[in-house]
Amino acid sequence: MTTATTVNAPAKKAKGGKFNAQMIPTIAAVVIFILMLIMGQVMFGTYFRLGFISSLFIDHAYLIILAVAMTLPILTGGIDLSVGAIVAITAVVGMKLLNGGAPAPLVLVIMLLIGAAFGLLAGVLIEEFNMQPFIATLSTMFLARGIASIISTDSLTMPENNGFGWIGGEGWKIIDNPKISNDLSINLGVIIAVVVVVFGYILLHHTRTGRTIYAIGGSRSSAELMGLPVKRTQYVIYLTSATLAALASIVYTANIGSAKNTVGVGWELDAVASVVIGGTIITGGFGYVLGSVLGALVRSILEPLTTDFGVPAEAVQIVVGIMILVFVVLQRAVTVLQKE
Amino acid sequence: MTEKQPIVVMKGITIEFPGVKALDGVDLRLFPGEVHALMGENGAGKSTMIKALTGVYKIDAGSITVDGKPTQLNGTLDAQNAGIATVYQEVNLCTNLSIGENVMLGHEKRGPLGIDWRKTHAEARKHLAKMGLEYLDPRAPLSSISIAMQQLVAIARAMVIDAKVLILDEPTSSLDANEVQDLFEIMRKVRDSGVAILFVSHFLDQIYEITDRLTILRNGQFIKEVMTRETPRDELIGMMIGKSADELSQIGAKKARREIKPGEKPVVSIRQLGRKGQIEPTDQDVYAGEVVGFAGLLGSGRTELGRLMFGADKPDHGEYYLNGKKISVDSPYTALKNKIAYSTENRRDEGIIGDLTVRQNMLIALQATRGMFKPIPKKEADEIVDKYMKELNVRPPDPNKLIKNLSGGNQQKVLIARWLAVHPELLILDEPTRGIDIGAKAEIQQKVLELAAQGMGVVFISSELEEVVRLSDTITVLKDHKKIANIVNDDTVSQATIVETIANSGKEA
Amino acid sequence: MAASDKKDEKNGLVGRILGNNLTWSVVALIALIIICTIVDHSFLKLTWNTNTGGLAGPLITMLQESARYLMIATGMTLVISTAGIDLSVGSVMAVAGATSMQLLVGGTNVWVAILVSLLVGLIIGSVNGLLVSVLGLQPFITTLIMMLAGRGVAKVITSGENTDASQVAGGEPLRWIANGFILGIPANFVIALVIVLIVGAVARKTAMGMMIESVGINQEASRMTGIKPRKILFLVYAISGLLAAVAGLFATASVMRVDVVKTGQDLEMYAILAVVIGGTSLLGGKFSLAGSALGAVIIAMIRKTIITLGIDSAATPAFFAAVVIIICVMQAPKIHNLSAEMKRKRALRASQKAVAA
Amino acid sequence: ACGGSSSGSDSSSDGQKTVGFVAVGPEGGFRTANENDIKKAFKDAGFNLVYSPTQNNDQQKQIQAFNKFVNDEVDAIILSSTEDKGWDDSLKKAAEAEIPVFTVDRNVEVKDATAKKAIVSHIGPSNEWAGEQAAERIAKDFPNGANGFILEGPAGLSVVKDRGTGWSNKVASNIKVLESQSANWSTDEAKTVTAGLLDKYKSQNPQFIFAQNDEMGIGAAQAVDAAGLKGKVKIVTIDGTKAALQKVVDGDLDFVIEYNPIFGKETAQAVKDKLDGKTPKADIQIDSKTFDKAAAKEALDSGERAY
Ligand SMILES: Nc1ncnc2c1ncn2[C@@H]1O[C@H](COP(=O)(O)OP(=O)(O)OP(=O)(O)O)[C@@H](O)[C@H]1O
Ligand SMILES: Nc1ncnc2c1ncn2[C@@H]1O[C@H](COP(=O)(O)OP(=O)(O)OP(=O)(O)O)[C@@H](O)[C@H]1O
Ligand SMILES: [Mg+2]
Ligand SMILES: [Mg+2]
Repeated sequence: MTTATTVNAPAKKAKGGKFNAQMIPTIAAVVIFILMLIMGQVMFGTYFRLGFISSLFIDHAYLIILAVAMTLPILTGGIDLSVGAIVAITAVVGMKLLNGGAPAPLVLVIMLLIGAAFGLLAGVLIEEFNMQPFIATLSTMFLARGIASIISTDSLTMPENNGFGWIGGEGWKIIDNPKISNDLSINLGVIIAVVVVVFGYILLHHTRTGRTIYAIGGSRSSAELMGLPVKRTQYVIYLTSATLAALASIVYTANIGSAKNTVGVGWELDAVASVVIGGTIITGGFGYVLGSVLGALVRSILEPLTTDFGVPAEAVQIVVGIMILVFVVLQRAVTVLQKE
Repeated sequence: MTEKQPIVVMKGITIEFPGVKALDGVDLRLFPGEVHALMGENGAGKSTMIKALTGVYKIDAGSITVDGKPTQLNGTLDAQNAGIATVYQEVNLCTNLSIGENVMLGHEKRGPLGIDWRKTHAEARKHLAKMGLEYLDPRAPLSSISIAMQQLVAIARAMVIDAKVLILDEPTSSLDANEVQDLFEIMRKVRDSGVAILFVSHFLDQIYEITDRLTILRNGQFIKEVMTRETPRDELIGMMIGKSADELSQIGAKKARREIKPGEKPVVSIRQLGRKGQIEPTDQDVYAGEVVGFAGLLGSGRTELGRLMFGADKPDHGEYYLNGKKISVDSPYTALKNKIAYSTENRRDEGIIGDLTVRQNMLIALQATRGMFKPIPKKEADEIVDKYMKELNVRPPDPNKLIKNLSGGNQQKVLIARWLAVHPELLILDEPTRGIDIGAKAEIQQKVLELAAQGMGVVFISSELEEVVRLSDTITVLKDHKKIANIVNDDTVSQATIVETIANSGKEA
Repeated sequence: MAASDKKDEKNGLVGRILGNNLTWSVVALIALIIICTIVDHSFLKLTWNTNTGGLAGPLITMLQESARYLMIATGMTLVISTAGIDLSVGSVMAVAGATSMQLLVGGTNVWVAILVSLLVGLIIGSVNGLLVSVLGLQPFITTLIMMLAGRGVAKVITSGENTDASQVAGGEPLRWIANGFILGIPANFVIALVIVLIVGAVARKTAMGMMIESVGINQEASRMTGIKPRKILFLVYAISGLLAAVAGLFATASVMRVDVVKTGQDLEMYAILAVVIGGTSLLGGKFSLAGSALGAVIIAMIRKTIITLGIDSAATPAFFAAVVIIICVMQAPKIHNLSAEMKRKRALRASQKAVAA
Repeated sequence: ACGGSSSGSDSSSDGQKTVGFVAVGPEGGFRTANENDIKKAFKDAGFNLVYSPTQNNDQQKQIQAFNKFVNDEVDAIILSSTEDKGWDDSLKKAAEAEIPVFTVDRNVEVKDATAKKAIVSHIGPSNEWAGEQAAERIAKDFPNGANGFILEGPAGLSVVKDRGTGWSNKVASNIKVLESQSANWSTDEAKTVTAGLLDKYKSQNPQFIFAQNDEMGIGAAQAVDAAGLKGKVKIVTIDGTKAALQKVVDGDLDFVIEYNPIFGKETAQAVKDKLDGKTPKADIQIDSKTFDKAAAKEALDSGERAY
């Protein structure tokens, strides 16, 4: 019942001519996310628990940030494969510094600067040396991960009283029930993620830089001929995505209190999956930050569902793959139907 | 009388591409309050000159002075900042964005919270209205309007910056007469406000109507700068093509009428062929050796009908007969298999395959009909390429150049060669003469007549009523995605007849 | 920028050689070999190994390893040429390897096992092809899904084990494919080379290559010329799957053991790098199989160099990145046009002075 | 003792007890054997085991799974962690929810006092011990000293470090490691790496290879064989899979140190004890064996090896 009404609504609107067809995939993501929650709740009874919701956000604040970061390059038809590795290198350096007694604010700044440095490098490779974003960021990914391992392959923990951990940690209990599974809590990491989302939204929809990003995604050569600052925008994109990756690193390490060179392997792909599930087209030009956030949530809820359904271990990846596929196919179908 | 000071002076501009000197020491002066035309054949270097002035290409020699200051232009942004606004020959907008945004990109109105969309769209509406496009919704996606309208949007965009220099590279090639008049109206207004306008067009009538001064290029060389009203037409043509105008005798050739004998079967005949939202079910016959012209206003559905007959869009209604036999045409492949070819009006997106060579572009359709694993023998391929390079006078005459590096007109010739190579029984030409210089246009028109004389059925779609009337045996008139008349083109028919037909049916409906 | 298209031809032959992407790849390859030879003086030495009946030496093991890269890079080249990408090749290697090992252990005839593995690769490739061509899904995301799911399929096939077929009696032919020698040269390298040549010949002697490029350059225009883009897209993904299966056989037969997690891991990235080093643009269009083959050998050589230099395993990704960045930067038009650009600037200054005077 | 009656009656009050298993995932060799054994043991013991694997050894997905189990209010959590640090917050939550946690295979390091309380027992063999055994074996094989290589797992995993630490603790001074290279746990890569190392250090007459797992040892053995050095280069590996034991019997490998994955029963027992109100031992060390040729043959012939 619910399905029918929610899916029909946009279609009706579309006939009115006002509705923007580009938003359909994103709306599909919202609907499916809600359906998945409902399904989880009905079958297993734990998905509406405040504790579940809280940890969905707290544990995935980093992924939400990465998804926003990844949205920028993907909107231009590029990609940033280095985000996972940047999380690793900034985390390792950050922990090293903290253990060396550096004050937390300084550490935060240095971590962000390291991220920015890799973004700048990617930007230079892409804009000055005509490397394709895929290859340029693949290179910076190898580079960042390599340097991270050179610095340390140890599992590093934060020292006590570091002035850093409060970013993650338990945060605040908004609703404190006797049972932890009914507590609604939030931590600074989640707030940072929300701020990043708002930042991404404003950047993309209310600044000229943001509109240039969409224009580049539509046609780079047209954007250039229109006299838009394409080159500068490209730098902004890769600088932003890398810096946000560093921010994700801060949130993540603060949350678990330790770091390591192997952190973040494959996260770039999770981020890409989130962005795509959220309705952004991988070839650029169409998409929304809010979609990516939903994509990240959908992506995050896949694992609990496979666990609860008792999917055999060997098949988990297949099932996760198929679920993403179903998503993409569904979106495609909706888009095609819309066009007709 | 005080001599006006030029706002732009380009001196000795030279630009080289691998193997071609596209420009060789060309001079150009633009004066405020004047419309200046760059004249020359296809490939003469007009667009290249414009791109030098807008910072798209870096110049290899020469100097550019804007407002008396020597200027280095390292990109379009520099040009824009120097007060130069440009509408390029190919539409360069972003189809993924809304119409209004395309107009305002980079100049959005800002409020305290970043871009203020309400104001921005209002501003866009204002600029669109200047172009007579007040009925467009600035929030609608650009992809929802036709290329011609996109061209107008691009011009609206150029008006957004307070330009000292406005460059229009062939803005009229896809506009109909009314729209051209509207455009000229605006150009005059802009000119009178003291802006220097650089204008390119292959229509001499338009040149004489709107321009004050001409610079003539030939083969990348500067020929002469003259005042328009002091230069008679044939002298101008002579300077452009380096031959006297008499030699262009074939201009104005008129088709010898092809009488359809009673009982004769058409090559192609469609019955109630249509597609929802694009073209209403339509009947149409094309006989061997007949030229059928499609006439209609912009957006009347001529292209849609052509595409449907080629299977570029799948028809959802009606039947298709080839030489009396029922066939099904649901893809370009099946159309080509049935010897039906279609040359698109959207050369850049649906025509050329930019990174392939001229030779490959010519052969690819023939190859596709033969199948992937039956390559055309080298000898045969050489012959075909040789033949059409010569016959259509493609320049530069090097089949191994990438087609994207050819000038627009020459790309068009290569595309026509591509379709001729498959020896179609029905050839649908959608705006084949758009953006083509007078010489080449005559050549193409001549070619159409020749093909018909050899027995090919031709559908000729053009926004220039003049050539439709001159070349066609019958004229199909479309309006609002519907065929409204089938006119046998005898001596009583003139452009006025067609215009009237369109207007009248509007009243009835 | 369009200006970057403007290569300088005045420099003639030297300019053309310097401007050629392949040149820099060859230079990189030679440089790596020189570095290795400096560190290990016997790097270039070839000896005859009576034990295996073939040549032996660092270069030979390098060629042996390069065989699998050759295979996936070839498939990847065709896919990339259509403006697509195939991220699933590594997983397909694992699936094909798992299939063959599992079948061998189950007592299947070795030739049947080989054929079935190839078929499995072809099928996965075809599924990619169908999703991309018929459903019109984006290649990146489609093959990303297949990369995830493929690994899972490999695990399902072996029930999560690393199936070992080294004890199976009938596995000799498969073992030979990966470890044997033909006229002293590693058999897998010879086989890979032959396959590359066949693919190259088919692509260039028929119209396949041109049609693939055409679809990659402008799909809609290609459709309008009567090419069936769907067929072409399907074809390239199917080929890529099949060749990845061959690579999977090379990788598993080498040790007669599949490792469900490690076999083919990250190799899609290596394949893409090989293709790009070889001069094929990720944006699609013109492709160079020879370039990709060279790229594949370079990848193998980089890995060999890492071992030879004894680079700390922690530092290997960084070294890898450094080499790739250097190669790609050297290929950049900006570098090629450096001298021409300087000449242009000088001429421009001169002419401006003349104007001023 | 006052917990009274048998565990069966206890759990029957609201049906089965649910245990969450935060696992690594089926990655072949040790891991698959280990996790299958645990799953089977808990099933046999009448538990409802909810299994949640991660990907790419990603700790983040494990943390997510752990927190989910806390929210699901399972009766106990088994944690087979990919990393030994970073669990404080999650364990604190478990402590607050009074869910007992049992770490298996890898122990975790906890600073926080509340978090520490959540962990009831650790069950598993010792990686350091295994590394020590390798060093001792090489010392025994080459009392007069020797040169050789170490093949490591991916840089940064704590197993790799622990096995390395064990080796360093016990390695004899006359044993010289020419080079340590990572072969990423992979047979195939180990073969390539070993072939390269054998080429490079030909002049220094390498005599041993310590491969940190069976997979890599098997690959190394093939490279050694191809170089015609079978028997001359002694290979020691850790894990003890059947394939590796077979290679010991065949003479391809010299010595295999078991890293015993079979401790499902012990784990299930510990969980049961805890839920029954007993206090299981805090550190339940699982014994592992070592196999030379004779022992390997015996073990294989007995047909009892599960993996
Ligand atoms: N990027 C390029 N690379 C190589 N050659 C080029 C390039 N752009 C243009 N040319 C060549 O430069 C010459 C001038 O082209 P240009 O586009 O300026 O002609 P045009 O006068 O605008 O012609 P048209 O009327 O057809 O638009 C042509 O010979 C063309 O082939
Ligand atoms: N005035 C208009 N308002 C809205 N949409 C229009 C208008 N004119 C054209 N279009 C769009 O363009 C399409 C018509 O295509 P097109 O303009 O190519 O037809 P045509 O008759 O071939 O004209 P031409 O070839 O001169 O552009 C219509 O489907 C419609 O979507
Ligand atoms: Mg032009
Ligand atoms: Mg049209």
